[in-house]
Parts: sequence; structure tokens; C-alpha cells
Amino acid sequence: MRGALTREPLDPQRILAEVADAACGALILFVGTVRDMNDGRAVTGMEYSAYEAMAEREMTLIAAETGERFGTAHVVIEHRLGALALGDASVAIAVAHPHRAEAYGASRYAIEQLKQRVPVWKREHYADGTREWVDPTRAHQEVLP
Amino acid sequence: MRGALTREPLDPQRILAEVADAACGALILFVGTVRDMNDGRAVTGMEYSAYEAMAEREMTLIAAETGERFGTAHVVIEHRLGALALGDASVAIAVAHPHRAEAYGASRYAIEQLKQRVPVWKREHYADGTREWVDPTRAHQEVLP
Amino acid sequence: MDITALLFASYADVLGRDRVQLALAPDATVADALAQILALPGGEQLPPQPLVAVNLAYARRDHRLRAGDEIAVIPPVAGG
Amino acid sequence: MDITALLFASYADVLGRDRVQLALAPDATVADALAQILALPGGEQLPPQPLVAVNLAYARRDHRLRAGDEIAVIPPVAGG
Repeated sequence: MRGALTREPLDPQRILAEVADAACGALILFVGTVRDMNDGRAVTGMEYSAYEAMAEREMTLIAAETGERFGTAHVVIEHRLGALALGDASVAIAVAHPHRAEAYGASRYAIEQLKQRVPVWKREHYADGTREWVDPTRAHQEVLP
Repeated sequence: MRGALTREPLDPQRILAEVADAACGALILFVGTVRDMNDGRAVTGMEYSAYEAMAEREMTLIAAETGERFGTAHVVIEHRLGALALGDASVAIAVAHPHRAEAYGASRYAIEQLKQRVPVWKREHYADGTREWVDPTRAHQEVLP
Repeated sequence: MDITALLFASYADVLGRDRVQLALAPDATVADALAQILALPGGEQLPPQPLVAVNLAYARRDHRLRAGDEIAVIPPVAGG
Repeated sequence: MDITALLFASYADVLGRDRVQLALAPDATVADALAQILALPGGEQLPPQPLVAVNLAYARRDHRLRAGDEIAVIPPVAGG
């Protein structure tokens, strides 16, 4: 059970191997990557930063909560910081559980909590040369009628 | 979009790379592995066989249905046949989607359909030297009151 | 007409073979083919209405067979 | 008491710095610290009640601060 930040490229294979366990028939790996489009604008890259000590604390808490809620000791959460290119993995979450329903639930819980709580920020770089901090709360408000 | 059987070890990393796409910010990999216990009995290995032509047809159909239902062209399903050891991956499903809610839905849909429809069978080998065909319908009936 | 039926896994075990040659009337259905298979030695160990595929797709009991069809009796699947 | 407040991302941009030294009364709360930060040049661009963390954990506005606490103003998070 582990949550960590890194400036190196994420290695999903290694994270998956880390949670694997002979008692767990279901492994789920979630990988979030930098998309080429957001809100209709062409994205060329992304810059991630964090309140690092707090982000690692929250990620560790989320891994522990996820394990407790869904009944597994096999949860790893990693988030990358720094300058990422299109398609690069920004977050990877691996979960193993004896049963797949719980494995899916745990994986989903961990990423939703991460997106709500972990103090990480990203600045998108656009094709027109501008860049902007991504504010999910603002995007959400714009969607409301 | 692809469904296939193989007698070689599954390569989750390769399957994940196969679905990756710059338009898809969410990748999910499901891996099913041979567990060391089933219904309270110690398992030492598993033997998978299939009605191969039909299994590949059903897996291909499931990949296509999953893609259509959840709106993505990036679905790969592989199932391994032959003698597997504890912890070996028997099935791997990779899905990529622009959004994570749909990615989770698609991944779950594909594995549930596979377990319902694809003509693959497995014979468990137990610590006491016996072996038995696994019948999920029987296990299910036993659970009913 | 002659039809080959494929048997798998536990069904092949209890019937002691992985295929059986059936001689069927020209208008025979899946149910007719199944009746012949269930009448074989060991057939009483199969469920009364097992799943059947015709030409790689699941088929209903009233599905009309044609010469050259590939029929298969499908034990409870256990993939994954 | 002296407290250092950390600023991040868009908040650091609009305030033109990534930390600010606050002089607070001994019984000051998170709300008191925020009032000083929002009064800085650029502070009007922050929301009226931004999220705050004290010693690496989210804290309420009425949370009482102590000398040596690390306080941080947290812009909308955007991980993943």
C-alpha cells in the first residue's frame, strides 16, 4: 500500500507487478495520460506541480482508505510531476483483489479521491502558444445550465 | 479492436500500449490471474481449453460491442490457453477512452461478457492431486438459499 | 443428413469422446441433435438442455440444421 | 506569532510569490490568516474562501493556528 510522487516516467508494468499476489485473481491498472484536446482546444503538453509533502500524504491516505474500504492490502498510487508530453502517463493506480467487483470499485474510488483531494496542479500548453492552469471546478460550473 | 486466444504468456504492457491513443486520457487494464485458493480449496495450477474458433469469434464480437456501447475504438481482449501456474495471467483486457467513467464501464462490460459467453473452460489442479472442471453455474447455485 | 457434433471439457469427459457423428433427418433441429447426444452412454450426466452452438454462434433448440453445419455442445463456460 | 503561508499554481501567479510571512495574533484562526492574504496586491483575484491546509491536512476556517504551523492556500486541485 503506497502513494508517491515522481519526476521519472511512470512504469505501469512495475506498479502492476508490485500489487500482484497469488491470492488476488483480479488486477486493475488505471493510467491517466495527457490528452491532445481539452474543452475543444488543441493541447501540446502539460506541466504538473504539487504541494509535494501534502500530496504524498494524501496519496498515502487514499491508498490506505481504499485498501480498508475494499478489503485489500494491494494498492499503489503514483503521480508524475514536471513537464509531460502528449500521451505521457501522469497518474497510475494499481489494485489487486481476490474478486473483480471489489478491484474495480477500489480502482475507481482511488482515482476519484485523488482528483478531489490531492494538491496537484497542471498547466496546459496550447497549440497557439498560450498556457493556462486547469481548473476542474470552473469547467464543472460551465457545464451547469 | 481485437479479441484473441494465445498459448503464450500474456504481455499486459504490450496490450496496454496497443490501445494507447493521444485522444484517450484514460487507460484501464484488467488482468485475471490464477488464484491459489478457490471455494476454500488450495489450487496448484490451472488448465485452460476452448472451443477455439468460437471463442475467438465471441471475443472479437465483445470487443466490437464494447467499443460501440462505450464509444471507443480502443479495446483489446486476450485470453491464454494451456497449463497455467499460480499467479499467471489468464485474461487481459485493455481499454482506452477520452474519459475515465466510460473506460471503467467498458472494461467491466468486456470482462462480464467474456465470463458469460466465451466458450473457455478451466480445470483446476488441487493440492491433494485431484483436478476438476470449474463450473461457475454450479458455484452460483450453491450460493442461492 | 450427417452432422458432426463437437464436445468439450466435462462433456467430452463424460461421453468419452470429443466429437460424435450424427445421422439426422433433413429437417432436424438442434433439439433433435441433442436428443441423440443425450442418448449416448454417459449422456445422462449432461444437463437436459445444454447450450448449443451452430457454426460458432449460440443457437436455440428450434434452430433448423443444414448439412455441413458444425454443431457444438457447450458446457458452462469458465473463462477469465 | 509569525506564520509562513505557502502559495501554489494560479494563486502564486496572481500574488506574484510562492510564500508570504504573516504576523498574526496568538489566537488567530485560518480565517484570520486568509484575510491577510486576500488583502495582498492580487488577492482580489482569489476566491473569497479558498481551501487551506494546515500542517499538510485540509483545515476549516475556524481552525486555531499555533506558532510553527505550516499553512498553505490550495487552488482547485487538478491531479490525474
